[in-house]
Amino acid sequence: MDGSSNGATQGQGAASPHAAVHTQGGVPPLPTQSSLPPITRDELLRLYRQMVLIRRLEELAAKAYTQRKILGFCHLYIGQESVAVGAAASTAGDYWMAAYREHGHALAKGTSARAVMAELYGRQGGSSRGLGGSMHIFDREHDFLGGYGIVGAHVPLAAGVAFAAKYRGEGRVALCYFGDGAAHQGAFFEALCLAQLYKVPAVFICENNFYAMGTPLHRQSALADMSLRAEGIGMARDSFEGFDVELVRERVGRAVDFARSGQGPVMLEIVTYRHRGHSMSDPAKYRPAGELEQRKQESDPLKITERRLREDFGVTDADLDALTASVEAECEDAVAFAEQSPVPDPADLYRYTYAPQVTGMGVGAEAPTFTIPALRDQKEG
Amino acid sequence: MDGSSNGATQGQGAASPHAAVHTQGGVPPLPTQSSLPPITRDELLRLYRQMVLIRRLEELAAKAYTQRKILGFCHLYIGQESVAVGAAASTAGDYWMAAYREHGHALAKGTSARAVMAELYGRQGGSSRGLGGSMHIFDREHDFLGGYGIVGAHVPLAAGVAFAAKYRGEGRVALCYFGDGAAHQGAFFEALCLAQLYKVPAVFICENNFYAMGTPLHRQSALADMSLRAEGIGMARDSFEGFDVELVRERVGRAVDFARSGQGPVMLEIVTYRHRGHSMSDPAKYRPAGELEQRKQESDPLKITERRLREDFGVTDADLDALTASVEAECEDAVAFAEQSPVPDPADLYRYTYAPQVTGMGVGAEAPTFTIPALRDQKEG
Amino acid sequence: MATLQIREALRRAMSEEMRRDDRIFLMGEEVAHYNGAYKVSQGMLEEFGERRIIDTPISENGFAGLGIGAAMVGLRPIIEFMTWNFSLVAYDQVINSAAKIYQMSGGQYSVPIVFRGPNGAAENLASQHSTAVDSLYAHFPGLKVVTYCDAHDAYGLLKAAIRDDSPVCFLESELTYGVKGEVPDEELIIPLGQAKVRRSGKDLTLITWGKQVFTCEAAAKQLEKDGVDVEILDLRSLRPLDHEALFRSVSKTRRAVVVHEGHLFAGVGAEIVARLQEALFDVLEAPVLRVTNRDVPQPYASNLEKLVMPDAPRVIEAIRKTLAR
Amino acid sequence: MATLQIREALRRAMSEEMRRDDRIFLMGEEVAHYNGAYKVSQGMLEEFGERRIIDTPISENGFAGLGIGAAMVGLRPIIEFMTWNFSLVAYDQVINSAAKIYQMSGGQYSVPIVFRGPNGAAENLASQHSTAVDSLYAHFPGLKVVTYCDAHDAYGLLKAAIRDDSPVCFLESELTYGVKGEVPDEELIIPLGQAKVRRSGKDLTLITWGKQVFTCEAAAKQLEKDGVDVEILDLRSLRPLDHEALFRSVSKTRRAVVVHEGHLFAGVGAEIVARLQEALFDVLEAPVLRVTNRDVPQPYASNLEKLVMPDAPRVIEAIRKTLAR
Ligand SMILES: Cc1ncc(C[n+]2csc(CCOP(=O)(O)OP(=O)(O)O)c2C)c(N)n1
Ligand SMILES: Cc1ncc(C[n+]2csc(CCOP(=O)(O)OP(=O)(O)O)c2C)c(N)n1
Ligand SMILES: [Mg+2]
Ligand SMILES: [Mg+2]
Repeated sequence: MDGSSNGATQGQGAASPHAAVHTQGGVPPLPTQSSLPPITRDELLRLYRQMVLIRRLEELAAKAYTQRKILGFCHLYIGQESVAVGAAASTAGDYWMAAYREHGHALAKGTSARAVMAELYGRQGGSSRGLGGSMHIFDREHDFLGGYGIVGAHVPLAAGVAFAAKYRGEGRVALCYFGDGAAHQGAFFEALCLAQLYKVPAVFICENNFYAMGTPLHRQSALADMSLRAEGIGMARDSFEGFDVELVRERVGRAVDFARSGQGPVMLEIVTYRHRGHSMSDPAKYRPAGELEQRKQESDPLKITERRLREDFGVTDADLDALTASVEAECEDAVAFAEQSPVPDPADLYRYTYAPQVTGMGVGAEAPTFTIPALRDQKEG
Repeated sequence: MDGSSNGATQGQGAASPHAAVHTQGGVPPLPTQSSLPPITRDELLRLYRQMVLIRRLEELAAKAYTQRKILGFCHLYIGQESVAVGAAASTAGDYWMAAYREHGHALAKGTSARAVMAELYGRQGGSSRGLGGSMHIFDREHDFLGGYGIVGAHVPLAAGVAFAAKYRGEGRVALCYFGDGAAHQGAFFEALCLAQLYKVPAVFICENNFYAMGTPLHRQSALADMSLRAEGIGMARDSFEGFDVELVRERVGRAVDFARSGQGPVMLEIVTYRHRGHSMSDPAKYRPAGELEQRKQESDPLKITERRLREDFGVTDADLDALTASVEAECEDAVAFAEQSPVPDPADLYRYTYAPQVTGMGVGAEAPTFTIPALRDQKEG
Repeated sequence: MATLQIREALRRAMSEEMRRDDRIFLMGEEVAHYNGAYKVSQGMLEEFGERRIIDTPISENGFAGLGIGAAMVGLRPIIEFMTWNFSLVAYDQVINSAAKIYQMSGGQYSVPIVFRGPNGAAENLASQHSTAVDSLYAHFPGLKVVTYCDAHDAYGLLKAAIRDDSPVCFLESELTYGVKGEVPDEELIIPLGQAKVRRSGKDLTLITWGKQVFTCEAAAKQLEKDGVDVEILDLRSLRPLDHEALFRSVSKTRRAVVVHEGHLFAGVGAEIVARLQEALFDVLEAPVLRVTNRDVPQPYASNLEKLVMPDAPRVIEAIRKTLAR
Repeated sequence: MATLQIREALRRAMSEEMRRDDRIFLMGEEVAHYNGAYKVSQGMLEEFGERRIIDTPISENGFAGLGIGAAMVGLRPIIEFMTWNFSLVAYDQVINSAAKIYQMSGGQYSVPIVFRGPNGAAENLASQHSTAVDSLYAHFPGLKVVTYCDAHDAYGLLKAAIRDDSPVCFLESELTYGVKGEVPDEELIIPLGQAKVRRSGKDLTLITWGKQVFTCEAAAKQLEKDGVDVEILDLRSLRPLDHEALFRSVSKTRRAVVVHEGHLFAGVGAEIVARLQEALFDVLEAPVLRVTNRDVPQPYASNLEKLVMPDAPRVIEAIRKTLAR
């Protein structure tokens, strides 16, 4: 009997089948530095402005929600802005996908405040024409491939986008955002296995914000660090706190460099924190006393970057006031746009069920129309 | 910027959320020795006989299959016998579940050769009354909870059985067998996460037999050692070659001891090899030249144990001849029993759709019976 | 008689059964410490403790399967899907494990389990959160599918579902959890498979279930003014189906309209129409029409969503059309 | 005219399309090196290489989703499910992603993807390997569901499915892959949504699809001897449904029986009956009966399995019953 029983045990001699396969265990290392140039004052100001924009627009969304101008579920990104904004710095031309908490991601990727707000209002001017709402913002122009509502289910989609990028040799990367809760879905696991097997250029970003709805991580998982999932799959990984947008920029940059160079996908865990409840209807009473206050004080991405701008880049009160004013104007314009944008045209109800190119006649819309001889020829769309 | 980017990165100071959660990474160690006594001549002979029985009965099943007495899919266990038989040595009173390649597991757990063969024949005397067939052998008397046909889907069921054992404080363990291919299913991943979170007494045994149908492991996985999946979940694990039934007995024994003691589940990878094709209809042409022959020569569980019995326990030709003859008689009896067992009674067609205790009237069996006034009162069952 | 919200009636059903039978446990996302996403299980953690009220990670396929395995060896799990939309990731477990194990084991292992949670559209939740799963589960022999419209039935039917030895899919509604109704103080168990006449009438039978009972009641009330006397049959159980009640009512009224949420195509409404025309071909004075969601994925915008969902005007239109023949 | 096995016709369809369009790839378990579990893709790895013929691990939910994502950005995947039974673990992806993304993105991202593989029961595969998924997918707007009975249609319909910009579920049959039939040498694209009259008759319409066309042909042939003249309408496409053909045929014969595999309850047959009785209420001389699987999970034993499946005697019985009115 062999005495060692913990951890992988060497096969018995050279006949071990494992010897034939490339990755015995352990994961490939990421570069220790990204290809990004050192951050400049202008770039950091721009990133900061994006974060302020996300926060302010969501504050207005929260207000509109309480006025019942925005309906359904509405999940705010406030507190996590540094993640999407930091990641955007190295991925302007890349593909992004996120879950239902995606207002911030869409804005960071370039979707206009108008299109986001109008979508929340369910209007024609919305990024998804008012059909998707808060959870389903899509913006093809900016390669923002949507917010999704089934936890974990978009992770395979992102693997597919990365697969397509590799198939066509585009040199582009697919970034996929999801939560700590999503890292318990089979879809997530299968997607990571497939991505690693096919070595597609994807970066999977688990935004570990401490909670899945009301459930803290230690009551959903035996492990604290979700990036360890990658260990069971052979994927490169990294884990870090993401409250400092500069750090996110650099660390995501390394992962993106790795994926873009063809070495395979990367799993990142970025520790973050949401200041609001899970959705607008969650009072978030499950937090330990003082946790939120402490996080707001110590780990607010806006405060951290504001301090850095002031201390290391000489940004002044006047600079920041101007920035705040311009954000305010942009957000108010977005709300005004949304308010005025028309609701979807009822005549378009059937228009987006099937893509317009069809090879046959349509399916009946509902029973009361099947009569003879006035057979309605129901084409899809 | 922090320079370390590979592997888990410490959170920034004491505020790290990870600090609050118990398992940072790494998995709990298994005991270095099982509670089993050293194996005796009698026990090893008994295990050997079980292996011979499995092989011989399956050879007869293969023959009956080519005669079209057994139909559908039929997956043989030949070559892997040491795994189920070795595991049975420490788990007589425990629960077992397996996939469609489960003839050997059922026999090892105590199901009679008659009940197995009659099930393959689709007869009333079969373990599942002829309703399940080769892929769905169930034997409640021996706590053999079935063979299942959807790859990976029984792994959550096994977690549930272990959950029940813990819920009732039974001190029993649930063993779950599945293949290397199954370790790519979301169901498998979710089941392991849940089992570890709830610390249920389960031992998950991945029988890595080199292939999932025609696909060798290195074309389905970026990792060679499937037990590494446990690393991403925080579960105790072990991996070893399982051709020697004694070694399987000991190493599974350790895992079972660990699980039974309440420390949580264990993931085992046991490397093995199937001598036949995936199912009776697979010629298995995908093997590299010489591989099968080499494996048969070097890693046939029956040969390994026969040699050990002869060399270290003084078992003679005469002993082995007697054993072979008794196995032969048992198998022939099983075939005769199956041949004579009646096919299911058509009157029982609806009997096993719903459990007999019902709280309401039944569902209609099919349309042509709905007439008035002769409304058939269709009870389930 | 107590007046209870539907969520309270459901909670009372579960709690009473759990007090009676230690084998029953409740498992799902947020059911314990959060007291339920829709507060159905409020206070149950406090009463029954973590052993029996169990929070899960977001792994529906995993914990549905876990429940099935536990049921096989004698526990009686109640598995809450936060909504039935999310059961689609667990579809394989419910269909290929829960519905089939009793049969494929030759009757050795029954699966006494209840899957429950809100079904169908709430409001403005868009396409991925608005699926009505009725036909997806009722399609399969081996499963039972049960629903209710009021607190009384919610209570009595859930108790019956928990006591049933076969797997039961119990369909609730997010929008009516807060609706109050009378529930008897004594214990009540309503056998599965019994429809209920909600309103007696002679001109036409509205066949419906779940919260569309209210849509039908609104339509019936409006038509009353015009002297149209509508009967409303609340099926309550889709599988088993109460043919007797169905055929009795339509034999009397000779006209019927089926009203349900979810998609038309091969929905449960289609099954009811097919059975009615078969059994009552010579009795029916007019075709049986259906009022269901319109044939599109659910849109977010309110104006479109209202167009999609069944409502009283559409029900009235279908009734008038049927009566016009 | 070439005489091809159905598997060859399917392969020809895929190969021709792949030669024409580099965006198309084929992905699934055992499709490449093993040449397909049922040899549909035999030789395709050799012609197209590993970039376009891609073996997967056993992760249906994962690779169905991967295909959908690739389709969103312009590839045109063909995803093979080794059988449709296994699609139940990927059900969420097909329903909540493939069927809905075009709509929920406001028409920005279409999902031109084909999911294909054998559907329904083969023989003696027991309950978990015998599911017919027709109604589970046809239920949903956003999907198309297509099937065939012979090599000619397999070829022409699969080509149309591959060219369609919406997700198509393409239902094949394990038992008929080896059945030979004539396929024209020139390219053929059969528009989706067109039923086909397989046999013209005046007494009754048998409405069917897939390999049950053969069951119906056997029944029709037998009844011919008794002077009963049956029309057989092969729907070929369940969604979109060819109402015109359906109503035209039944308007003529005034009697119909629907024959299909899979479960009765809320099956596609129910939908057809519901539509027929609605559109042709005054035309129908008799109720429309259905012949489907009996309402049980599929048993392994041959004698029981034969009882469960539709067959010519049951079809004949239903026809006689219909004609007797
Ligand atoms: C499959 C599925 N199950 C459950 C839900 C309900 N739900 C929506 S969000 C959520 C929590 C997700 O938490 P996490 O992944 O950590 O993301 P976060 O909300 O924190 O950004 C749950 C349970 C869902 N949408 N999909
Ligand atoms: C979900 C699912 N997908 C595909 C199949 C078809 N299938 C049956 S067995 C098998 C290979 C499984 O390989 P492995 O898990 O290694 O077990 P082994 O057969 O080697 O014992 C496949 C693909 C299935 N039964 N279920
Ligand atoms: Mg979270
Ligand atoms: Mg294997």
